[in-house]
Amino acid sequence: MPELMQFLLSGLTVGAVYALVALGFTIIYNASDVVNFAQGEFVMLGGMITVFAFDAGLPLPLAAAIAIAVTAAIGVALNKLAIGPARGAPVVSLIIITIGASIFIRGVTQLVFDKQLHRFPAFTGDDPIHILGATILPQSLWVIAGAVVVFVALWLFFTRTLTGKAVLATSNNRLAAQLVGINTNWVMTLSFALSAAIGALAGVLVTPITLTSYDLGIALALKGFAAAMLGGMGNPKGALVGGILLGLFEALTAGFLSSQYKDAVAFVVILAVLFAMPQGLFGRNSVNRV
Amino acid sequence: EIKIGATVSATGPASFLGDPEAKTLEMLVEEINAAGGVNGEQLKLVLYDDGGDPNKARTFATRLVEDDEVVAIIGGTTTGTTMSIIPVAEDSEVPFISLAGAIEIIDPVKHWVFKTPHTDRMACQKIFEDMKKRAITKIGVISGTDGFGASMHKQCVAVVGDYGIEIVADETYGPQDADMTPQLTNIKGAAGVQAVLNAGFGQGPSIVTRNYSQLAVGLPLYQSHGVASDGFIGLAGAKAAEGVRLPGTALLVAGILADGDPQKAVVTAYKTAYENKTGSAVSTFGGYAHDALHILVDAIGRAGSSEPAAIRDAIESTSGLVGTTGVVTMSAQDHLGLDLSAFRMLEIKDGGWTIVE
Amino acid sequence: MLTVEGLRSRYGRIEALHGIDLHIDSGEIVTIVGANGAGKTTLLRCLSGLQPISAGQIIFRGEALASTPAYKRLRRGLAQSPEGRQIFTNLSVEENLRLGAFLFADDRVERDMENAFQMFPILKEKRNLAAGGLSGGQQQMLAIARALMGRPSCLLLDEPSMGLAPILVQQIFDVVKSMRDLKVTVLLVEQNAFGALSVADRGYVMETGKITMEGPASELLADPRIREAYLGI
Amino acid sequence: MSLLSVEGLGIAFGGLRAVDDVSFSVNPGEIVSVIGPNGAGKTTLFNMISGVYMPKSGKVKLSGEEVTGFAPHLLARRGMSRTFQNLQIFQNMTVLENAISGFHLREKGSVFADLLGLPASRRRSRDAQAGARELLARVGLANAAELEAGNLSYGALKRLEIARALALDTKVLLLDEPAAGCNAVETEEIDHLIAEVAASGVAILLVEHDMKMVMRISNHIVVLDHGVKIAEGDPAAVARNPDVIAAYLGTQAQEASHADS
Amino acid sequence: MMRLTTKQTTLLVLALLIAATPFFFPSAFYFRVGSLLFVNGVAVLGIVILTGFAGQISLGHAGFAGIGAYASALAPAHLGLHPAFAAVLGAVLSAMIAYVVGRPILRLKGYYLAVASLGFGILVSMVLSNEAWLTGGPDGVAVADLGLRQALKKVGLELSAPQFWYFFCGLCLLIGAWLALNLYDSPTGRALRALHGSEIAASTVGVDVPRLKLQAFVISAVYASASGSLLALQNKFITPDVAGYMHSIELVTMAVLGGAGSVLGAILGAGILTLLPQVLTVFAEYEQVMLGLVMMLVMIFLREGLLPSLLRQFTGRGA
Ligand SMILES: Nc1ncnc2c1ncn2[C@@H]1O[C@H](COP(=O)(O)OP(=O)(O)OP(=O)(O)O)[C@@H](O)[C@H]1O
Ligand SMILES: Nc1ncnc2c1ncn2[C@@H]1O[C@H](COP(=O)(O)OP(=O)(O)OP(=O)(O)O)[C@@H](O)[C@H]1O
Ligand SMILES: [Mg+2]
Ligand SMILES: [Mg+2]
Repeated sequence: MPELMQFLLSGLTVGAVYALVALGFTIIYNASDVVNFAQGEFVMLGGMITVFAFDAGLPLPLAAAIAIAVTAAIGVALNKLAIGPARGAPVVSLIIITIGASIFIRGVTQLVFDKQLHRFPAFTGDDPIHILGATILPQSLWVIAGAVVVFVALWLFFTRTLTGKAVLATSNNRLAAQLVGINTNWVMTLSFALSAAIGALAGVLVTPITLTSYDLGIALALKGFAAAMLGGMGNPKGALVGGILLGLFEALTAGFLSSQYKDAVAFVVILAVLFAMPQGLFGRNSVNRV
Repeated sequence: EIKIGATVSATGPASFLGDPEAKTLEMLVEEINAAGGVNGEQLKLVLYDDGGDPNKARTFATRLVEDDEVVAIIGGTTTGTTMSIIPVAEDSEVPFISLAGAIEIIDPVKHWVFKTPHTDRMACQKIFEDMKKRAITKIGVISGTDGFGASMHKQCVAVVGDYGIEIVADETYGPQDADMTPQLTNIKGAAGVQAVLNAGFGQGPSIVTRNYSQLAVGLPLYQSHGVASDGFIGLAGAKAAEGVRLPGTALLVAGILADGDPQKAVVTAYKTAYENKTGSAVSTFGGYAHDALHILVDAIGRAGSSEPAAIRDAIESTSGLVGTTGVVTMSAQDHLGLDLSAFRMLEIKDGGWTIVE
Repeated sequence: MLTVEGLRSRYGRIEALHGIDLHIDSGEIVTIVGANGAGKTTLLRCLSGLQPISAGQIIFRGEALASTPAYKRLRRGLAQSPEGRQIFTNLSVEENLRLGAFLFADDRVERDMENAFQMFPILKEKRNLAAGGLSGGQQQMLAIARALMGRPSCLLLDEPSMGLAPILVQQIFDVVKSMRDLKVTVLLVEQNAFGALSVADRGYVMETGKITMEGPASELLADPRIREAYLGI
Repeated sequence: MSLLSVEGLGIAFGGLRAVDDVSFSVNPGEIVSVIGPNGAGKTTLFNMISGVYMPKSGKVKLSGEEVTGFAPHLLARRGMSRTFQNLQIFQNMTVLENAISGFHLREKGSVFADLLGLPASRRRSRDAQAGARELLARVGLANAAELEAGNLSYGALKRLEIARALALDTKVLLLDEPAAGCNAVETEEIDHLIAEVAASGVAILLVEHDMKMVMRISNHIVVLDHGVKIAEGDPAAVARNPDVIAAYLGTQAQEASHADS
Repeated sequence: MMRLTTKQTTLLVLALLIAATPFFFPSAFYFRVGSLLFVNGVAVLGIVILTGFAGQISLGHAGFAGIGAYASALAPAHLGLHPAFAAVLGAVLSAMIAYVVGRPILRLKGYYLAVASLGFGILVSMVLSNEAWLTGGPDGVAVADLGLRQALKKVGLELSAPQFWYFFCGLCLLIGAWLALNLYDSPTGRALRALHGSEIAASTVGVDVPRLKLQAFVISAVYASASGSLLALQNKFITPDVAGYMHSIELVTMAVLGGAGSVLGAILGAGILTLLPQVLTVFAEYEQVMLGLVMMLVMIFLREGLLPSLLRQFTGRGA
């Protein structure tokens, strides 16, 4: 059984990475119904900026804080300069804008930094922790903890605070949101800042495991997107569960079936789940009467 | 002015390889021009970034030939891009020096096509030779599913029998995967396994190495030439990378080469120039571009002409040219011109490279 | 209280309002009647800031509103129950009401909500259900209740009686009337011209983007042209 | 035989029995109205009859054939069409195209014919277009034909929906609050339209809160409250029914509607 | 009165552009870019039908391009089929797979459909790169020559390879556009646009919504497959990249950038994204930055896509 345990721990590690990325999607989605395809770039920026600040001699926590702040600012800029001006555009147009933004951010990053792979040391060393005959790196625990903390924070935000409700209201009916006095522009700014910050935090946490480079964002965004859809878009619970499940499917498939087709199996499972539950595991079934 | 064309994957999934190639080409052309050019003419480099997309590579190759009217093409960072450039070079009769690994590029020999890197088959052979010396007969293999990993995997499977070695576990990982412990757990659990070989490039091998140490597999780990750069040790972590062996070029160990080594001067010069110019460490891949350009320039010089056909013939008669990868001697039957001796078996010790033997 | 001067507004190339002048005094109930497509909804959207204006002025409590974004107009006291109801379908009934009082965080919110529930008991029954599941008429009640939660000094109602059962239509007009006691000014757009003119102080008639008649409600109610064109009598 | 008959139809949402054991029938040329307070289950009833919701119990029969839970397009083929309380307009099309869509069943042929633009396909399109223009004229939207549907006012959209529903070779027409958002005069025009359609032999099921209209044109009225049928009969009888007055009409409304008629 | 319909105008403009621009080509390379544009255009037309008309998003259409491409590569080698028939076989295969996959997938909506189709595309590209014994793996496989160019030579029409593929792909694009334009204004096209507007209303007027969506999916898959075949045949070499999700996203971007609901617009979008990388080579390092910038700016200022937005402004001022 230590093999199974190892597969599970591996799945949990990778799953937590996906979950963190997926959680980043939820806020912007909840505020605007847009899946922000630049979310992976936020993760990448979190990692890259930390790397370069750290290499420049800053202590790691400070480097990470700077990375998160800068990325949040970039998120706000993205909203102000690109998403905001396109207000009222069809959702597909907004998606293309976010894809354009992701290409743009990638391009700038490769100019400002470089195209190499990077990594900074794990927060609490590399000595594996033994659990039931299997091992896990301490950094994985950081990632898992990060995912759980972000999840709890988001869950509280959306269920317990009026601001959280204002975010939901903005995506549900922007017009009505304005009528009840919600400054929808501000909501969007807030959402982008939070999403970007969560993305950057994810980047800070996962870089010691996944390494980082200017083009790391695409793959992560794709997996995070898939995880979010599996769980049900917009629901923090879905993002967390979807991410972890996706990681577990991959690890178990790689362990027991075929490492070549592990991504394929993961997608087949997603397809099967969506077939039975078209809104994902926890997606809200929006009621629209006719 | 002599126009030389290049299309490399400076961005995209193979930018790890293509970026140093692009930088090397730019740097060397500048260097050569500063030193008076070739045959009294200045070189002009037309460089495109195909992003690793074979379709784009073909378009750029067409552009180089038809629009820029270059006399030769360097490039094709990956096997995929190379293979789609080949028809263009053959059709329009322009010599083409590829920077990709697969043996199919030059076997069978194509009239206009050459390449500088060792074939991945040679890397396999070098590794298996070393394993044989250590009396290893059962190994586990883990490879990336990208072109590099898959192609090397295929070649290794093809030649492994020649060395009396058996593959008892065979696993893969995606190029962007974050954790390979399940695959390594399976390899570790395979009956009788004595060593593990990882064919791959990019972040995969670093993560494999880290996971390998996390799982305390405790068997010799071989990496491919795909990770042959100083960066690898930093990414994998010196502790995890300790004892990892891989077939590398002289370039990686420029500092510790014996003084009499024929390559010492060339690799030291290139390494110093590159690192001064770009501020980042040299990698084997930049070395491929270095060699390609030097082969080309040497050929143009000997041909005394910048006619594509003349250049091609001169490339084919390259002899004893000292490059970073090895000493190149081509012939009509051999458009690579390297043998196994060009590879050195390296081992990571105390966070640095050492030469085994 | 509210003065509109020479208001024009367009959808792309097509002008929907060709210079509207009207005024509402504080505490007054004013109604606008007009045929389909006359521009009533467009006018209300201009007032609440959802629709850009191309010329003219809106002066509300002595201040020009033209450049005030929609979300700030509620702060000034202008609330709207819009056409098409525009409720938050994915949120619960209670959340809809709470968002109606988004600007306030005092005890009065709870009291206002109780009042709303008293006015429309069905909303209380459904308070925890998604608003999107409500019947058409229930959604209409929610839209009106939500507008009231914003504590308006001036209430813009776009066809509030639409889709309501007769018993409730009467109640809605009673609610409108009761606004008079609360010193809330009301601008009421209604297809039920009879009902609207019955409760209003004054009325305007709108035709194809222009005001064509105005006067005290009782006079309009008696005007044969109106009786023929809008009351069907 | 009645054209449409509903037997013991019921459905629940969560714990709420939105419609419970409702039965009635509609004959050709007849106008049957369903009235009841807000949330009584009228729209839900429509949704079950027209195949949007799957009933939990009971049967829907169309010309004697049981069609319970059939998909809407199968019902459309059998001659049922409807309008919606919450407008369902094809916003991305012109007014004319919206109306042409109503003729879908008549104009549709093979996809290949459409892809290749065969004369047959074009002829069918032309015929449908002619029919659609006629219908638009009938509901007073002839001038708006080329506009994008999204640009119409609410009342105009309401009429566009009716036009679209009339396009089919309809045998049973379900109208959910067709006069909402229309003033008394406009309502009367819709009245005439409905009466005309009924006179041509179509069975009409109508939900409407405008009592003047309902009383004027219905042959038969079914009253729902809390999902249950509480009364049924001809307009005069229903209007006098104390349960109906208490639950739905209200005393004042009663007076008002007498006062101005 | 001589008044051309939108359909005739579009086809005429397109045909003129294809025929006339070669007179301005300074070198054969431009034929290559032109033919790539047409190849992309063909695939994008499929997206127009699926996304522009029917409103269904697919992020997996490159999967069908991959099937078309590999059919052209493998059927001649393994089945001895003529490449032209291999392309047809690819289209048939794509249609069949689309039919099977489309049924479950198309029940999903919006982003859920997007992720499901994305998964499908990834599955295809994975099979193509993992089953190396058949497909040559990630490094790709060579494709047989179509032979049409040689045949033309026999009748005295001598064309260089880029020239031949330019006109051949141009012709294919014209045919594709003609079909798509026919569809737009046909009963089926209207029904597709209707279900885009409201599925419920569409079904109450008799539209068999699931079936029609499936038809659109199959048709668009055939377009993608044809595009893949053309690419494989002209490159004579194909790698699994053709089926990769980047290619899928690129196709959707082309369509939306130019205007997903408009045939000419989408082709314009294909043109821009095909030409842009060639133009941007002068910016070398800044290429990505510029590409991202262009995408954002177009969508911000011309939100319905280039062509529809420009037309709207144009007619807006004209009237
Ligand atoms: N979004 C829009 N785009 C373009 N034109 C519009 C739009 N909305 C309304 N219009 C046009 O503006 C005019 C006024 O419409 P409006 O909705 O204000 O009328 P209304 O008086 O509220 O009618 P109703 O009683 O039917 O609701 C109409 O001619 C309508 O066609
Ligand atoms: N999809 C649904 N989800 C939850 N509740 C529903 C749903 N559909 C209907 N209901 C409930 O069923 C009841 C009946 O609703 P329905 O829309 O049929 O009423 P109605 O008679 O048409 O009312 P109105 O006159 O206001 O349109 C309501 O209480 C409503 O909340
Ligand atoms: Mg209105
Ligand atoms: Mg209803």
